[in-house]
Amino acid sequence: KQMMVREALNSALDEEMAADPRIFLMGEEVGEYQGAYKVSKGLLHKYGPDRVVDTPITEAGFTGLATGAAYYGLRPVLEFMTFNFAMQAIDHLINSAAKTHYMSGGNISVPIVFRGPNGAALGVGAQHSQCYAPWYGSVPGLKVVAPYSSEDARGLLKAAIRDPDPVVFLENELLYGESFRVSEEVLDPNFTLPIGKAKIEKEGTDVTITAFSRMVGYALKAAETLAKEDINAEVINIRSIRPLDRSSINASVRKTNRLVTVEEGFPQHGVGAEICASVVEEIFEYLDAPVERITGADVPMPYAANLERMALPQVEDIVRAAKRVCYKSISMAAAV
Amino acid sequence: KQMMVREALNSALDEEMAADPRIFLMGEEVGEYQGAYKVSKGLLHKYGPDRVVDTPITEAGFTGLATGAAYYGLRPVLEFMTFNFAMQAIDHLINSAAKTHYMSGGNISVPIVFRGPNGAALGVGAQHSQCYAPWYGSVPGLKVVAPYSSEDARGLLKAAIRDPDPVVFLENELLYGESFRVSEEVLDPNFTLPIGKAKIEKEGTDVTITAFSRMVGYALKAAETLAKEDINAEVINIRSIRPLDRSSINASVRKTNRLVTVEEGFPQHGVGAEICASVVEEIFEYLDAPVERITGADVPMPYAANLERMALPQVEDIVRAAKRVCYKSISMAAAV
Amino acid sequence: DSTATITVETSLPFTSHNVDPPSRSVETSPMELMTFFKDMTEMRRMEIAADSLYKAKLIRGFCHLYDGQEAVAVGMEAAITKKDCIITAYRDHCIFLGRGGTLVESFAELMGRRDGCSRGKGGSMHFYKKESGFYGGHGIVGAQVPLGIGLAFAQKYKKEDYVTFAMYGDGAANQGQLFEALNMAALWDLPAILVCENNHYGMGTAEWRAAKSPAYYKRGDYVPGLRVDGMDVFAVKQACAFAKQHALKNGPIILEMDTYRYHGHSMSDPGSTYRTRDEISGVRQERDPVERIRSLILAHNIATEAELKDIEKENRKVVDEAIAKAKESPMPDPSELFTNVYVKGFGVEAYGADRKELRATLP
Amino acid sequence: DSTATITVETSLPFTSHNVDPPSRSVETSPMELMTFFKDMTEMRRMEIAADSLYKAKLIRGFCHLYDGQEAVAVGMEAAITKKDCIITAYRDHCIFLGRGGTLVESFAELMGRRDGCSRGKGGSMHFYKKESGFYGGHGIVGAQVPLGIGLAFAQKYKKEDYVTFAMYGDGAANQGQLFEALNMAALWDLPAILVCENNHYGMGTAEWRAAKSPAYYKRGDYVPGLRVDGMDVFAVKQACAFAKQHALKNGPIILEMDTYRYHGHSMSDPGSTYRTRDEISGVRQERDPVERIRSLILAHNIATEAELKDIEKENRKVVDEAIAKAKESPMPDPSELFTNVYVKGFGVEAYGADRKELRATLP
Ligand SMILES: Cc1ncc(C[n+]2csc(CCOP(=O)(O)OP(=O)(O)O)c2C)c(N)n1
Ligand SMILES: Cc1ncc(C[n+]2csc(CCOP(=O)(O)OP(=O)(O)O)c2C)c(N)n1
Ligand SMILES: [Mg+2]
Ligand SMILES: [Mg+2]
Repeated sequence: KQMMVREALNSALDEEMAADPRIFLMGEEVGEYQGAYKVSKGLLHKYGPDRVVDTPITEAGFTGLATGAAYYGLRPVLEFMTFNFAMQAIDHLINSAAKTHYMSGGNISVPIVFRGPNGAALGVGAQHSQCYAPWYGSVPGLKVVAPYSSEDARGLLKAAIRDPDPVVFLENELLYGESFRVSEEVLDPNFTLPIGKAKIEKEGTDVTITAFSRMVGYALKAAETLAKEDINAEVINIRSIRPLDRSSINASVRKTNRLVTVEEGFPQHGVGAEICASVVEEIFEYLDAPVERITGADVPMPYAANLERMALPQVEDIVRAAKRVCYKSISMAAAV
Repeated sequence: KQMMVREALNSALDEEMAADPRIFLMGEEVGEYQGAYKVSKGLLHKYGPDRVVDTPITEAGFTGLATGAAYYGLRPVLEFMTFNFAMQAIDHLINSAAKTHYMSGGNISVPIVFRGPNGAALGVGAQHSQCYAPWYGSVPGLKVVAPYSSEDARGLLKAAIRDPDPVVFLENELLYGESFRVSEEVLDPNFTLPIGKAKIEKEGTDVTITAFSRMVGYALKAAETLAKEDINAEVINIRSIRPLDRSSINASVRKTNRLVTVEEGFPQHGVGAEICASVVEEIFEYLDAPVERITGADVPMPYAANLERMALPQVEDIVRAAKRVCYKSISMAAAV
Repeated sequence: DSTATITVETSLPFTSHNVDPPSRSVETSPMELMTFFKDMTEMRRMEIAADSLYKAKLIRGFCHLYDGQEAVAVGMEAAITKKDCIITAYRDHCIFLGRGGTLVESFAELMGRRDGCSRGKGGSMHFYKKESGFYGGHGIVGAQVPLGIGLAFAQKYKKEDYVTFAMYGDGAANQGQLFEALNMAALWDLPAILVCENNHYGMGTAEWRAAKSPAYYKRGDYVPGLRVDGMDVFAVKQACAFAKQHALKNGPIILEMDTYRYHGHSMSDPGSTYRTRDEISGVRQERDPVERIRSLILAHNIATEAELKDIEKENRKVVDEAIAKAKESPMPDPSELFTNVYVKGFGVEAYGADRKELRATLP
Repeated sequence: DSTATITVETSLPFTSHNVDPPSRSVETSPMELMTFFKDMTEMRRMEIAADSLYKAKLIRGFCHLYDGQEAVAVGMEAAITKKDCIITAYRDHCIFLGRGGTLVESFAELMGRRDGCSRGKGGSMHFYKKESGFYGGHGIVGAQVPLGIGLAFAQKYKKEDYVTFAMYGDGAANQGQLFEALNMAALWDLPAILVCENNHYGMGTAEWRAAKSPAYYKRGDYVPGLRVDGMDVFAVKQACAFAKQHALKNGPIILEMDTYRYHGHSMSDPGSTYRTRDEISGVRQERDPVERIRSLILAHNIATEAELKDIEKENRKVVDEAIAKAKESPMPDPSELFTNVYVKGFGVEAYGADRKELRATLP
């Protein structure tokens, strides 16, 4: 069966809300408008305004509010229209949600999910395009996941909602409308995916490519191209930014001896940097070539279509980097 | 001459304010209280309440306000009582300050300095101890510096204030009271340090240790200990997190073939991860041992003195890591 | 005589909070009436054309149109100078035009071209024109309000007799940073006017679903306010002139402009699920700001119906020409990816997606 | 008869905003009076002892003391139950005590010991006791207010007849998130009481230097409010009982408690640069909450001066014993570094500063 990511998220929300009355959905336009991206379609009708709560445009306020409700034992699912707007509320995610279980010596737990689209959409400019995976992923006390496919979306969202800790759930606007094959197992109401585990999307032997969210699709396309040139790439869908599944990555690199990391966000202090550092620390001796990072360009996101394309990783960038690590041929940097 | 970091900052502010009437200092308790950590001592008296402005405890509001004043052509120096509180205002640092020059195609520039203590102090717990160097350092449009010594503090603050772009200036509470020798040159009102350049604090041949802010002192102490065991460490004071002085780091590692990075902040997606990834990308073939990261522990900062000590890098951690990369002897991980 | 004084009455009295309201009688002239008509119809034409360009996929991403709200932009400009500052949110095309921006710069920006006011790098939400006192064009709801208070802070700091108009929507009116900024503006007597464009919806949320007290002109509590018919360009002009004087003397004031957007929130919102078509057509028929001026011009025999139609025809031509010109403008040069990151880039290297393939020295 | 009804008059009338104030007559009993005396003097003793421990370097970091403000904590508890929730900022020791926390848990936490209420991991600013409705202990100014509104949201969601008291200072009262939270509380009729402990200074900033309108009970605008003499435990009790009823029926209300802190802002602030010593001693002499109760007890012949002194002596002993016990409590086990990061750690590895030396499997 084919299922869109939007449906996968919607069905996960629906099933979890049906199963546990402590769960409520809150955010801007989640109710009457059916969600800015229609992820919550039909839920207001089904669960009523007490459990599907439209908020004013006051991110700091409603994030604090939802976090307080989680202290009390409810299980809020908080939608940010995009994660860019969560910056207004980031103090609550970090200081009120992530750190409280620790600071209270376990007295208070914070079972809450923060979800919404993260990273670049198309043509939305610098203020609406940032990827927050590295920031949230750096904070102990948070769990951070980033689904790619419908299977990921369903399995990880259900896991996140059932999890007793604060989970940051990073969606991608451009994936909402993408369809993926899903198995019967995935459709089961009890289906969940383990937080903290990566998925080998495609096995391979020559080079490991790590990616998350939309970039997994790009990595898979790159792998197809590479296959034509007899390079058998292994593609790892990271799925969980924190905890990071270091052992799966290590296992893959032990086999391929080569690593390319892919992400849409800014390069410095990114997920790729962490993966590279982690591999170097743990299995340095297995690396036959320098690790390569493919990332968003180190500039605010431009609006113009040609510049925007240059600012985001493209399949050919991944292909090029993979070839480089396989052949160890370092091309000249082109100046623009 | 000896000079405390506090004095170095104070004199830099004073001299720059004397030289340019567009500069004003704003923040909580910067005026009548003389600064929560007395960095702005005497400035209210000298420059009056129009130029030394005490604010209400409304970080989002006054950060937006100062950023708007910078749009208009003033040169605000905005003090956060600590950078933990800047999270309430981080949207303005990122979306209103860092990205505006780019989004406006150069129409608007944002000459502003965001400064204040960053990272851990002592005994202040999880909400008051975070290091934000990796977050701000990831954002194009920002410049991010972190002084260690009085020379750094003076030279970098003066450079930051004169810079036409938004600069995040990360101080350290525990350094304010530390004294350093300063040369005549440093005391000159025209003394500035270049943003984007690291400083070799101590030359060496056997291992490169990178650090910033308070950790530079730890790295230097570690180097002393290492010297006794005939390991000649080179200590690099990063100074500028963004732009990162990759070429100085590369030059050092080309010489020593070994690298240990040190920082107080959370490990994942940290400055050490970036430095490691950058070195691996650029001069992989020069590395004779895996890069080692010494970082804050991957937990919220605990209050109890014994746990807090475990949560922060200690000199002996740096020494141990440096020895490991020099002798390639990997000790067993101790489970606690 | 095109400069003869005509006195018109505002459509409604002003409702005020903690301040004596200005008079309902507004002075104007045939020339001003004609200018208002021309400016408002041109703005409207621009937005309608943007709608088409969006549908033709020549404009991408978010695009928020201003048609219905033109009287606010035009009336405000009539009361102030380009030394006064304006800052607004993402619904910024017509504010930019009002500040003296051109149609070509607008359309080129909307299409991401080199001749755009932000050189194609900002897009619909990020228009600026600092040299005429326009500070953007901001995409984060509420953020422009403290920024605007900061402009007012700078005006006062420099001892200039100018003021800043910080514009925001009814949805934004609940943002905490607005209350933080207002407190500082009042505490420090800053020459700031908060202009709440109440078009009664924040995206799909009706004002009363988002605010316990949708009387936005009163939401400043200790800060005075006026409710203004934002569909009446003369009420807007009168209120803005009054507010400027007030702000220079007494510090901040709030103007709530009762207005309406005809389009959906952005181009991805049909704009008809959360309000009735009757509501929209009712406003169009009874309160349209352009039609109000048309009637006034005709009533005062300043121009004939045909002459007004000619102006609208001319607008169409001017807009089409601007679009044609904008389309001729090339995409930004690829090197622009790395310009304007900093004013002073220190010559450091910055990276593209594949740093071994694409890197540049920052200017 | 220790339960006989005594009627006392509050020191001052309540000043109200958008609501009819409660009566000034408050019912009490000899027993309650004695309890108030005991509780307030014990709190004060605890804070004085914390001062000494801080100076002896047994308490580290930030430490904010509550002496002077005891009537707020004690009066509030007298009006509510442990099913009602309280949340406050960093000045939290006495709130914790009021909720039933022990002296040993407090001192052990202050000294970072295993028996601390947060197992030594929170410190002075982060006390909690969820099982008695105390939700901390928050270090970020203002943050606890939306969190508290969230507790009230949950109480209403679960259809319980309990309320939440969210406490904040006069400095915090300008925070935007407070206005955001208040709007939602009012919009959704949440059973929330905002308690502004106005001690007239936010750190070194006098209220009027930080707020254009320091009438905090009115700052809710459309939300009703009461100004209460926070140095009078009966006024506090009366106001809190009234507010609880109000909140359950009508939604949020603000209580501004006019109070005073004797100590500096925190232990690093001498507390005498921004206010005069005369001001402090004036409050001590004329408004001290403990002395008010002492006089009442003596006036009603409930106990003798000597008996009250004995209680204070006993407090001293109890506090000293608690400190001794807390000092015996060991530091947390090193393994605690890695506990409570998550409820469910998935058994992943977490790292110490040197990850090759110290790593642990998260429980
Ligand atoms: C902080 C933040 N939250 C959410 C959004 C998404 N968003 C963009 S516009 C908008 C509605 C704003 O409504 P209003 O303030 O009334 O202005 P209008 O669009 O009606 O002009 C929303 C929710 C945003 N841009 N920023
Ligand atoms: C967001 C934030 N900004 C600044 C601080 C530093 N700070 C801690 S307490 C305080 C003063 C608060 O005063 P008030 O709200 O009146 O409470 P009081 O201390 O008087 O009880 C400040 C500025 C902080 N903790 N959080
Ligand atoms: Mg609106
Ligand atoms: Mg106070």
